[in-house]
Amino acid sequence: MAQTSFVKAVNATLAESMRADENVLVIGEDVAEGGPYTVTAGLAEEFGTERVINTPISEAAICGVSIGAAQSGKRPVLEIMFIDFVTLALDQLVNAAAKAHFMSGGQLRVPMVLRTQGGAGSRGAAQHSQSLEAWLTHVPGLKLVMPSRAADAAGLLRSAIADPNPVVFVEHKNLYFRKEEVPEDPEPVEIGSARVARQGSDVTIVALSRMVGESLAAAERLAAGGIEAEVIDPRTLVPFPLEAVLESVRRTNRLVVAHEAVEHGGFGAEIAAEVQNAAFDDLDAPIERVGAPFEPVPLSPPVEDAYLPGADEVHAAARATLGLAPR
Amino acid sequence: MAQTSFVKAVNATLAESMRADENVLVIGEDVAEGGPYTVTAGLAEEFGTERVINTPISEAAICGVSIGAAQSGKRPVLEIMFIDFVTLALDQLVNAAAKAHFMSGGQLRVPMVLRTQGGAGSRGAAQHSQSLEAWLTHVPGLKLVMPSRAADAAGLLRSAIADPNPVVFVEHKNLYFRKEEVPEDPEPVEIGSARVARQGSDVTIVALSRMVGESLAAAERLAAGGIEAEVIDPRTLVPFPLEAVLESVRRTNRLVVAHEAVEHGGFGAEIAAEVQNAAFDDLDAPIERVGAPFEPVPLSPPVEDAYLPGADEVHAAARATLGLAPR
Amino acid sequence: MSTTKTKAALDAEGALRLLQTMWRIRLFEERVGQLKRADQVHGLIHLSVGQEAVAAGVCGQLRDDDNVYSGHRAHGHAIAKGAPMDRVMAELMGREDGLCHGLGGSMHLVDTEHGLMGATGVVGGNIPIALGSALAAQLDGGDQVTVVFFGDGAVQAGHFNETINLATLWGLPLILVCENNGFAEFTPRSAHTKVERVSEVVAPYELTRETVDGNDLGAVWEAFGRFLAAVRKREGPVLLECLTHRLRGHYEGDPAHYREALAAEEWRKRDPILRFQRSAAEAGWLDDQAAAAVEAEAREAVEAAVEFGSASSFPSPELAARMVYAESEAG
Amino acid sequence: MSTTKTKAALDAEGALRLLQTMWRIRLFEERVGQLKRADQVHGLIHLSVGQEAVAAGVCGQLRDDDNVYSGHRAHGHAIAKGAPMDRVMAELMGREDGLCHGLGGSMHLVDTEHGLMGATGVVGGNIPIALGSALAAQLDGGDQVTVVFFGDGAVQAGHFNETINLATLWGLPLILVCENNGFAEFTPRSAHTKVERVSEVVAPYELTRETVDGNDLGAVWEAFGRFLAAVRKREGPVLLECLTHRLRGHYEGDPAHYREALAAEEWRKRDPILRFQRSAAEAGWLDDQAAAAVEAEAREAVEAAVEFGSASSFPSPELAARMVYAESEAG
Ligand SMILES: Cc1ncc(C[n+]2csc(CCOP(=O)(O)OP(=O)(O)O)c2C)c(N)n1
Ligand SMILES: Cc1ncc(C[n+]2csc(CCOP(=O)(O)OP(=O)(O)O)c2C)c(N)n1
Ligand SMILES: [Mg+2]
Ligand SMILES: [Mg+2]
Repeated sequence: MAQTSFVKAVNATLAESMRADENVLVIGEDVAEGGPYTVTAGLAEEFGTERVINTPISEAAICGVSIGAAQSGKRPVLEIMFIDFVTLALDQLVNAAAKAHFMSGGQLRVPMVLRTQGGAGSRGAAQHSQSLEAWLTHVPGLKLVMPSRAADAAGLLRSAIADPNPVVFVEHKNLYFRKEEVPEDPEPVEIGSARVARQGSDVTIVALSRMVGESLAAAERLAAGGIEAEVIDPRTLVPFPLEAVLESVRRTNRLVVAHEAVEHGGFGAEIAAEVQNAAFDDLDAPIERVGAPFEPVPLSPPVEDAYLPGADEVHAAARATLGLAPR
Repeated sequence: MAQTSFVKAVNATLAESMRADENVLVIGEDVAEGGPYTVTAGLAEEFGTERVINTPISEAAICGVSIGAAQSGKRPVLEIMFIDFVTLALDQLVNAAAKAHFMSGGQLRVPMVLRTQGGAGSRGAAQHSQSLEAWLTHVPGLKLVMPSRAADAAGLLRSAIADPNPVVFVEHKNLYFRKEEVPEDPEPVEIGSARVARQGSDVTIVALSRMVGESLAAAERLAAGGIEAEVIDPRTLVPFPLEAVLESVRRTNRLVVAHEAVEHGGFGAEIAAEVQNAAFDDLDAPIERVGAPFEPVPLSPPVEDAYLPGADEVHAAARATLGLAPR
Repeated sequence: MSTTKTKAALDAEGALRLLQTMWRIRLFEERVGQLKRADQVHGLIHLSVGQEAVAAGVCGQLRDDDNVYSGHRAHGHAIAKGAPMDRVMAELMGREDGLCHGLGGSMHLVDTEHGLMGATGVVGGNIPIALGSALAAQLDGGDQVTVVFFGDGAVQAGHFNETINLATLWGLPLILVCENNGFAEFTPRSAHTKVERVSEVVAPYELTRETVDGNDLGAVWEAFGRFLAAVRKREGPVLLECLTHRLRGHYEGDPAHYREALAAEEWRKRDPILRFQRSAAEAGWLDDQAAAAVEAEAREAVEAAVEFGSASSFPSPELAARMVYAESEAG
Repeated sequence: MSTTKTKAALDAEGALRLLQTMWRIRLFEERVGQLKRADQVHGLIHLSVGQEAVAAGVCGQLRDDDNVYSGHRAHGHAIAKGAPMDRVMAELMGREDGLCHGLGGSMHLVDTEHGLMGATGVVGGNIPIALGSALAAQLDGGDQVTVVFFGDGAVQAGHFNETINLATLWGLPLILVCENNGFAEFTPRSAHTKVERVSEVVAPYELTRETVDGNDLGAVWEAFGRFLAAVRKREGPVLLECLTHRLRGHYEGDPAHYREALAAEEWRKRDPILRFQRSAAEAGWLDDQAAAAVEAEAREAVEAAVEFGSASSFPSPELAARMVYAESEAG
């Protein structure tokens, strides 16, 4: 095992991929400078600015450029600095990248990765803190992964770069710099494979990205109260590993779904809708969802802290599935 | 009662609103020419091109222009010709229009309406047929209405133009030209109010836009089989009239949610997630969702016809909630 | 079409081939117009009748390994780039033997074998994508170029300027071909911008640019030939603006109340096909008989395409379901 | 600030007021830098130290009923437009008495009472929105103008060109003020475009444009004054490019490895405040004593703002919840 961080794991995987395949390119704003979070630091020095390409502030065009390069055999890894600005590239991503293979009757391939980061908690305010992954789970032709720890980030990024389809890779800014242990040479993680982060028999908690850690913390507190929660990190939203969730719910008969995104219209709704349909008779309680309230992200620290879903909300939701009051 | 069509109802309401308030503007590509579906026909002739403003193909900028005009006291009704191209205006809509009131601590108001049309069935293929409303239900600060008939279109458009917040008004191209009856002087329809399109006691069908008609057709067939379906048209997705749905489900104990959008990640998931949570003990069967498969919209007519959800799928889903095989 | 990779100046043989291309496009599209009214081709159909000289003059000088991207008015570009007319027709009919198995349609024609990398229904949407293809070509070395066709309406879309800036910043082998027919849907260019010429819009970026009479095949051929040679030599991106005229409505079914149709007399003067036949005759490259033969051959080919398309079966929903995601190639 | 609506040429009184504005911005922001390190102001903080002459020279000639939009580097614009410094500070601190009740923060300053219609964290995002405000002004009649501030990095974003095209097409009363500090985050302008001057990028659109030394308050004042008079007369949109220098990192905390800091000596030459004090002294408008007094007064005002902000309480989650949707005004 080696010590690393989420940022270092992504950085190292990008470097390995570029060493292994000269068709891999890194494209984005300030990427040759490492970007604001040092995710791409050192790549330009090793691979040159021909393959680590700084761009102007032109999100739509650089997404199109990545699509075209991918259609001509390159494997671009595009960085959109904040997921909030994916809004500017969405026509290219949704109308072109996601549909090119289908519309061409299978002739075109778009083996690109769109890396971006989202999430609140660092006082980024309303335009630098959003979690918008749910939109992209509604777009046939895209795959979407959302790792919660360094090892999965490395393994999933490898698989994403190798994938012949456009893959959206969603990072969380507040996971970047924590110290983590990873295997010396991380295996690729299969896209679409879930991970059981904690085993338990009383309630299943499906959590995304930052909420995996929050859910594990909640699980410890629940355990202190005699409740054993199973925490599942699906890691991939599209294609979603439903079977892993169902298998667990059939044992626990209770489900909490937790993400940081606004609850209303979030991906937790899809998970809840699928599970209630596939495991109706197994459920002993309503599926509880944990997510942000239907508000933009506020700047003011105490208001943002109150806004952000965390271990407390997961803890209360899990207790609710057992008919217990929050505590 | 007067004979009209969806297109004529929207057109007449725009004209009335412009007569009633000189701050109302119509902005969009070819709007002074009436647009491809004649929705804005005749407005330039009556109100002049100062208020019925043709624009170049600049979706991002014209959305921004509408936001700025609204912040300075105008009431722009922006047309984005196809909802597929809202992707180009999404930064402005999501990062600016939806958040301006909040980020300014209540100082700014954005009383604009974004009119657009979506939906498949007319061989528009993958880039001119999408149903993307679900994205916008995930954005705090926006309201979203999606009428299924001329009378509601007129009434909701009136309310949308009068609303001090940005309202997205989603039309369906295949509802435009049907002959319909409407009251001579349609009342405003309150945003957030559902309509019971058909009463029934055996199963509740919540349907959006074009699927309301399909669901009524399915209900007739179900009735022939002795099953009485209640069909509810929420008309508004944000804010969603949950109570009306719950009230019905408490009586029928069964729910089908039907929309044309891709099922995965669609708004039906949100409805299902909320209802299973709020009415868990009232549900005698899993909530069934009807939506499009996880594929782009194909051109080929028989393939598109197979792709499109319709009365058959609603019929089968309703029977499924009663434990009956499709028929 | 690879046979011409060496040709620069026009000769009798080249002229004949270009005339063939133009007649095929013209008759193909007139037939498509009829089929649309008969509901045998599907979706939003945009014809380029009157604009054939641009497709022919440009694609006639490209190789199969040069990539072409187009927009919503793409039939001519596809045919000129070498896409089999029968498979284009089958695509418009939504048939399994169509270029894209009937899943894409008129605005999404793709034939990678002939370097037709895609059309799009998003105005200007393929301009940055074409730049990405040019970036790949640059990195791969060689002298491959990428051409993107777009209309005057696309120039007011932000992604156009973003792409021009990037293309010049990176000096990529991209040839931008604007078919300026003076209209975007129902509104004239004057309602979209104060900058009349597209070649003027890009002036600040110092890329080689030129505006030619797009109904004059000779002029298109000559200017594009020069540009092509420069881009093959990696002298950076170029923009060719072709002034032309869309004879028909914006889409099939467009009542076109927003403009006056050209007088037939006036049109005969401007028609790129008749004009080219006149000048080719003057140049002694072909006579009326030869021209008539070309037209007749094209008419037969179009009819054969209609038969081919009509005989082809519709794809299955299962085929569509399999086309959403690409499978990894083994190895 | 409404007191100056008539002033065109600078005089002693005007000079003093502008110097006050610049010192307030400078000292406010230097203090904000300290507070950021002490974690008392929050979020992404972008300071305009070194660029004060632009904010002062532009906003100093505007009225409260002229609208201003800004970007992510907005403190100077807000203060110069008349937003109370204490409420700006409270906003950065996330307090209820902040301009936006602490919900918006540094990149989202709004003070409608003084015509500060909004900053934004989306580069260039407010450019089309400002045009909409100019459209409203045009329709309402009168001589109100809208000013939008943006950086050189915003010029490569598609919405910039889309907006320039619309502004010139419709001839709206919009004043585009670009603060060209030569950098976008960590990369120089040369890595973003081949077009060095922003005023050149808009050349095809034939709007009045000019590039001035943005560190020379007199030059900014003079050029903007001319432009303002023209736009009040509805002579169409204009663009003023102010060449300037961002003395600090892109954001507070930026190690700024990507460029060499200016030598202190060199900076003293360029510093817009010291430069203006020198020229104002030459003009006999003020002496060192007066200048020192202005600086001292500003320093006190900044400290008062810090006290005001620190004394203000944080907003409640309930307040935030009430701010998502506007209520219809009765009647
Ligand atoms: C982004 C986008 N906005 C609007 C449309 C609707 N639309 C289709 S074609 C067209 C006009 C295009 O004009 P131009 O680029 O000049 O091409 P032409 O039709 O003249 O060949 C418009 C507005 C679209 N397809 N895409
Ligand atoms: C649309 C968008 N893309 C990227 C960013 C990240 N970002 C913030 S500031 C900035 C550079 C802006 O440079 P410039 O416009 O010159 O303003 P300056 O910082 O120099 O004042 C970037 C890329 C953003 N905020 N918005
Ligand atoms: Mg045109
Ligand atoms: Mg800058």
